Amino acid sequence: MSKPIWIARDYAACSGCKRCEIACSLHHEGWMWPEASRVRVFMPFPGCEVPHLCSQCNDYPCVASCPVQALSTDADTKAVLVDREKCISCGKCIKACPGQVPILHPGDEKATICDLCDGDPECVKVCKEAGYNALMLVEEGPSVHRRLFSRNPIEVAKDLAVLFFGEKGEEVI
Amino acid sequence: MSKPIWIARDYAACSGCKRCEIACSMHHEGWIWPEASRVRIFMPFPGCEVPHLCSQCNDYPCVDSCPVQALSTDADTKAVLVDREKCTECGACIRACPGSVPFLHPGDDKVTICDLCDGDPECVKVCKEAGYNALMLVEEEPNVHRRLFSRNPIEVAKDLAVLFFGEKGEEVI
Amino acid sequence: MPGGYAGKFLDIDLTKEKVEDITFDDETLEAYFGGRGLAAKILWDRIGRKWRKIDGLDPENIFLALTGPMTAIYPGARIMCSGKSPLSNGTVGSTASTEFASELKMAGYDGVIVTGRAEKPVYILVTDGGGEIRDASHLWGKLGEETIKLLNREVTEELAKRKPNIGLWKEPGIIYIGPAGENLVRNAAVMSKICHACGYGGYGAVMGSKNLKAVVAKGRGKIPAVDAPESVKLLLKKTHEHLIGRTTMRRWGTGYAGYAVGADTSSEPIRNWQEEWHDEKSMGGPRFENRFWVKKKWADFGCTTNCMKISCIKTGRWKGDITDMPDYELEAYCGTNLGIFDPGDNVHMSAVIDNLGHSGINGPNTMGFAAELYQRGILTEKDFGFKPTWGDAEAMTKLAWLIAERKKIGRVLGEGTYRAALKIAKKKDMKPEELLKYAVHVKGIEIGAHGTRSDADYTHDISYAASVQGGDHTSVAVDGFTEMSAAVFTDSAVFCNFCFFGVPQELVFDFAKAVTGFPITQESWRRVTGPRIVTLQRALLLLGGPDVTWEPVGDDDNPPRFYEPLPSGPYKGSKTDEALVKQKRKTYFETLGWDEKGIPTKETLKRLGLSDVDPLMRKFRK
Amino acid sequence: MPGGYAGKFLDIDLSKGKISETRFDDETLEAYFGGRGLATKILWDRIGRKWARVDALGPENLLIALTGPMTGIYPGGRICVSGKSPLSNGTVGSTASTEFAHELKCAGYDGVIVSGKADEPVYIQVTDKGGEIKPAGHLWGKDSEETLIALNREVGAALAKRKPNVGLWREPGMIYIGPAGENMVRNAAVITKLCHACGYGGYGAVMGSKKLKAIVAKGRGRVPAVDAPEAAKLLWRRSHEYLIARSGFRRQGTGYGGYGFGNNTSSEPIRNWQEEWHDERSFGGPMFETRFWVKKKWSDWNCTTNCMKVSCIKTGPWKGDITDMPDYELQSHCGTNFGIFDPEACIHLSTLVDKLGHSGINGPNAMGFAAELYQRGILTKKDIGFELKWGDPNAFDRLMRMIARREGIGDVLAEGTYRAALKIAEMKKMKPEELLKYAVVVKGIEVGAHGTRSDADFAHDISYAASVQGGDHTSLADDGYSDMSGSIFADSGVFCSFAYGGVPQELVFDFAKAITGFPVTIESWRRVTGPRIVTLQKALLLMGGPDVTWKPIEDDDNPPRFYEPLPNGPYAGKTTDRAKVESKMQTYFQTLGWDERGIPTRETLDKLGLSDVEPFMRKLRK
Repeated sequence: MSKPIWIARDYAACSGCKRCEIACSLHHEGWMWPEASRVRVFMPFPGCEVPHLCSQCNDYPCVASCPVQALSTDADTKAVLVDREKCISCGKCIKACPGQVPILHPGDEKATICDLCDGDPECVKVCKEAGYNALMLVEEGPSVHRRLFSRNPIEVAKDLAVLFFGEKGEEVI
Repeated sequence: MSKPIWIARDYAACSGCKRCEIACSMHHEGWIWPEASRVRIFMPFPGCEVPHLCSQCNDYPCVDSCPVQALSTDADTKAVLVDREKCTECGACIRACPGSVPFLHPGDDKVTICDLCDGDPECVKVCKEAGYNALMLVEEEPNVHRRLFSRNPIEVAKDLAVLFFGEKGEEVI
Repeated sequence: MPGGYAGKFLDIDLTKEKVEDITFDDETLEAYFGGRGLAAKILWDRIGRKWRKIDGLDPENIFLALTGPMTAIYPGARIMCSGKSPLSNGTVGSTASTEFASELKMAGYDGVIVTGRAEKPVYILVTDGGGEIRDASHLWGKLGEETIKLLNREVTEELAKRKPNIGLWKEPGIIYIGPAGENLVRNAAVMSKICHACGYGGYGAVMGSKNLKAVVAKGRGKIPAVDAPESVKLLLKKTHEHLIGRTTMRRWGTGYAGYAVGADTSSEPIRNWQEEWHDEKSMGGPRFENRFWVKKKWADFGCTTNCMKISCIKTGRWKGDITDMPDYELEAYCGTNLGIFDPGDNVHMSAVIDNLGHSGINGPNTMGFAAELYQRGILTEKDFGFKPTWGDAEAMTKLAWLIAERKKIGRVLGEGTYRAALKIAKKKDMKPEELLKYAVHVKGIEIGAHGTRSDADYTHDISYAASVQGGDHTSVAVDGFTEMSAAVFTDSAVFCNFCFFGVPQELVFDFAKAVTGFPITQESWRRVTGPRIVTLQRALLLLGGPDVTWEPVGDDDNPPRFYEPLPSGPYKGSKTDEALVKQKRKTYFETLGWDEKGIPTKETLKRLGLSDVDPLMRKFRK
Repeated sequence: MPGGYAGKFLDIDLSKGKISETRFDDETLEAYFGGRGLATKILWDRIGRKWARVDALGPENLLIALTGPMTGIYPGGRICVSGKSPLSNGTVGSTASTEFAHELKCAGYDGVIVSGKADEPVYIQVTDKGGEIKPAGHLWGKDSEETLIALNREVGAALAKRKPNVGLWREPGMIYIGPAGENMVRNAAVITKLCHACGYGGYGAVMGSKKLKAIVAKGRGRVPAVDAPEAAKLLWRRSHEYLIARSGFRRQGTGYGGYGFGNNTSSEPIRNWQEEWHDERSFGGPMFETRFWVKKKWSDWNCTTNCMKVSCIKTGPWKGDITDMPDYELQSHCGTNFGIFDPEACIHLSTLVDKLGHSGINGPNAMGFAAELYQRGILTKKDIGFELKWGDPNAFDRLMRMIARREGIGDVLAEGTYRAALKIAEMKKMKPEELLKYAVVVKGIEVGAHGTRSDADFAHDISYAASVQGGDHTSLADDGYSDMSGSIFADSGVFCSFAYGGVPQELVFDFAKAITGFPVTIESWRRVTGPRIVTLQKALLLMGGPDVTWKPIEDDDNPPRFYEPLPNGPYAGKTTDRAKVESKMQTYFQTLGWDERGIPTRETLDKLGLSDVEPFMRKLRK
């Protein structure tokens, strides 16, 4: 995989089936492990599902924030790569991320971030297979838009709630 | 094409591009002729686009209503077929149709109804190609739901307006 | 007859209430194609010789709504509106995507030519049966949404009455004006589909000056036959494949640019162009998309680019406001340019501007201009009746209404940014240049939302300065050669330039040839047809008048502000290079065969078949 | 340890406030699998011997929430809630799709077993750290929507405080009750995700009787390992391929049934089953879809069937009501069964029924029963407080609230249709059978929305009459053989039966084998495991008590109404064939090794390893 890629998202199209979490953890953890999945579907209110994953900000604040240079970007895909050996589980990257996307792995407590599966993301495949296309693979270089997607999922869900439910949406989350 | 088919519709997904009209008239009329297209996109208010086409009611009121038996159903696809020789342009089928789907052809004034392109509808192909899937081909026997889709498009658009715009939707059409 | 044309045009004199069909010979069609080109030709033939004496808002002016041979055949059907512009006193080919275009052709007409002035408000109804002038008193004063609703009902009922037995009548295609056009706001737009506008040129005001509320078309005929149907069908398929391949454009349209053009290329108008850079993430596409986009794939007749998305405000004080996206231009002009960085406020302002029939670019340019004068204390709360402070959507809404209804300061601002500057100078007895330095326009046409100072956007030094359509960002000057086969071509063939980009030009010109049968090529447009159209537009622009005529070269320049250094952002300090402007403008004139003052030479006019224009150019040369 | 199990169960005594962990040996797990099967076994072991004396709403009853080995792994993760049913006095395995199920497993627990009764309202929180009992005084009285919102905030914040540095905490999974459960409405449901419910059995009332408002689970561990991971992964993919192929069902869910079952198969409850056919096109799927479906593909964890669609009312008095679709069961029970054929009213009542924590099927069945009594003048305006007219949404809105709060007549109807009938008979000094003939229940369990009279639907003669779960339409009796590998298996493997249909049974059983490592086959479930579970359920059902005990064979019958002829529609005149019921009932008993009165024989009990049940069956035999 040589081209830079990105996972575009259409939150309103997410069914909430969370197969992306299953596919992701099957690939990275060898078995189903939703909390270790690099993409996690938040659902602060039923119907308002938000796939939450790294959006590869073009300025990579997480990479810059790491005190031990455990984070780097993939030359091809431009994904954020974590050197688990170096990671000291300090959580600085989580704080630096505008959307608090990274997590400390529930197993080894190491920072865990979407690595785009070396260019062929499992989450996108299962989402597309099911015809949701809430997650879409696009071949495009980093752009300023990326950082806009790195946003607290509760905030995103609040917007979705209004889109779906109108005024009622203001109350439910 | 031997199986009975039906064109399922997702009104909310219609972009209003009207390529279905173009594809349909290209196939049936040899050239772009929206008003002669068997599927017509109604747009009583911008944004509320409604693909209006025969929904093959399982009780085929149009067929019954024809005083000269110009209408019949295709043994394979179950589409309504018009015998243009017999048609007297009386409009009885239009009145019999719960959604007033048939219309008199702008060219020869003969009644015109979707014939499902012998099982491979052009409208569905272009809609799918563009990724809208507002029109979807499904292989299924006629059933009672069909007649529910045969509904005045203005009424359908009023519902869409409320779905999209909430209370404001009550006013715009 | 060449392919793609319906073959006849409606010629309507509102004063005499005379309606007739006219045609143009094949030579004229080949020479000017349609839309923008043919409009310039019609204007020259009919009123060119008394051009200077005619005001854009006089009954003598002509309102033109033309399609082109490719309209409704090539993806992205558009209508092109033109006439003598009440802003530039030249001509502008102003286009918008709308089913009005396809319906017009299906009714058997390539265009509508309207002269004179109706005594009371009217609208024109075009059907297969021809054109009719109908009373519009009940529509006068109505906002865009209401106008669409009433006309859809009224016309479909009327048509169903005439032909009741054929089945359901589908709603017609409509272009119309809002209160802004009715009240002759000089930069008012011709509207369609609530939020689509022929914005540049001020033709909403021209319609208003003729008491013409709307033109409505409903046809039941075929789209006109083409010269080579089989190749056209194949080319159409291929073209759509190219358009469908543009995933990002289809997903986002230009709705994500409100952040990027500011944060990335530093070329977004902020507070009347005092700045062009911002990092307001709240103006990001996702915020619009997640909260407001109720339809994410919206398109017009025969288009698969679906760059439009429908926005609706569901809650709060502006509940029920509906518009598209807004697209980048309105994110900028109804947002950042007014100091507004809240998506909801931005959607609201766009909806207000469209509903009032302002041009979403030009109207708010004037509003921004006024707000800066208020900021500088030149205009005061007294002039407005409220405080038009940056970012105050409530106040900006009032201002939009004030201008549309020509009340208080709105009387003056309704003249467009350039003329308003002069009038305010007089009012406050200041020197014109003291105000003109805040007026961001070129030859009376307010500038689109792409600055030239950072030089990082697609607009540069002479993009506006040398353009015959002034500030029009859809028709920028490049080198007098390449743009001739681009905007000048698409505006004359009349289809959406978003369906032009992303498709190989060679393919598009083969398409044009297959449709019309004319021996046209990219080259012929770059060397002959394009230059012919632009040169004729240039001549009429130079003639100008009656209230304003432009100084050759002197007025072929950028607004003063574009020569001020950018105050902030990564391009801080950079500004438009004056030397470069001078030099490139010179080459531009040369390439087009104009003299150093930009006056078309005798030889050029002769070569382009415009010899009859020469007498009027001669006096400029000495 | 067998695969698919987390390995431990939470054992919580609310009276003592004691929390411990329980394990079951592999033999028990293999013999009863999980969910419905294991719940029955636990109930028998712990309270089986005093069964007839245990009041379902007393502290000695158990509230059991179990997953199964396949939960979270096989598509369509569900939770199975059970206990002694306050309706049938037997047991029901009541399931609902919810993220609570896999969260529980990821926290390391296969299930939660709750005994005793808290003094004050509490909720149970399960995390990787174990279980905790938390005060719920502030939640008591809240409807299910408010409860969900409050718990998401409260628990989310609490967990984030505990481990702040790991990144964002995601909302937990939860099951909870509304006011109906709190007030021990006998047929109240256990609710989850706003509109999903463990409806049959009345376990909402059991939770209420224990002052248990909710159980919340959040786990960070992996889904339990399986016996043959590689096979499981392949089977997981394959089963999803089958589900994804079900285009019609994915597009419409059961949301089109409100018209289809009435019009097509004449088996939809209308006005408390007085009719089962209608042709109300206003009540068709498209009318729900175009106006109300804001999300057309809605799923739970690991499901691609996405049969659910999120509905929202945008305007009018019920603006802001949110529910799914409604699905067919609620379209009928909150619609046609009330004589309501207006989609908007149906969505409102569905939303309300869920909010109040009624079971969407059983609650409205009792309400329809009351409405018929009103129609017949048995209940009067004085009894009810207002006119309970068919088709009046506001009347049923009021009644729903009255029952949930046990106000007035609501206090009687809150006992469920069967007991309400007896109480009203007493009230009105009438013979029980005079009222029971209007009660559409089987062994205290109100019947699902699929009538048997037309014989055209999937419910037939003995479907309900012979079922150990009475009126439960998700667990119909068939031939005592094929049904054993159907719902009984799905309810014990604990996954959604909609994710079961459409996938070849062979594949599902290979999946079960790959997960657990048990030698399970369709055959073993049809001959041994299934019968074991059903026979034990039957035994407990026969013991019944304390307030009601069912007469063998006599009470194994359909409600009287199912023997009245259908009044209209294509199947007018048709009714359930009594002779067929009797003959098929005998074969059913024989197949399962029960005697002619449906009492398990000694040999059968020995064969199924249930010899310890024999003493209790013996006294029933003579």
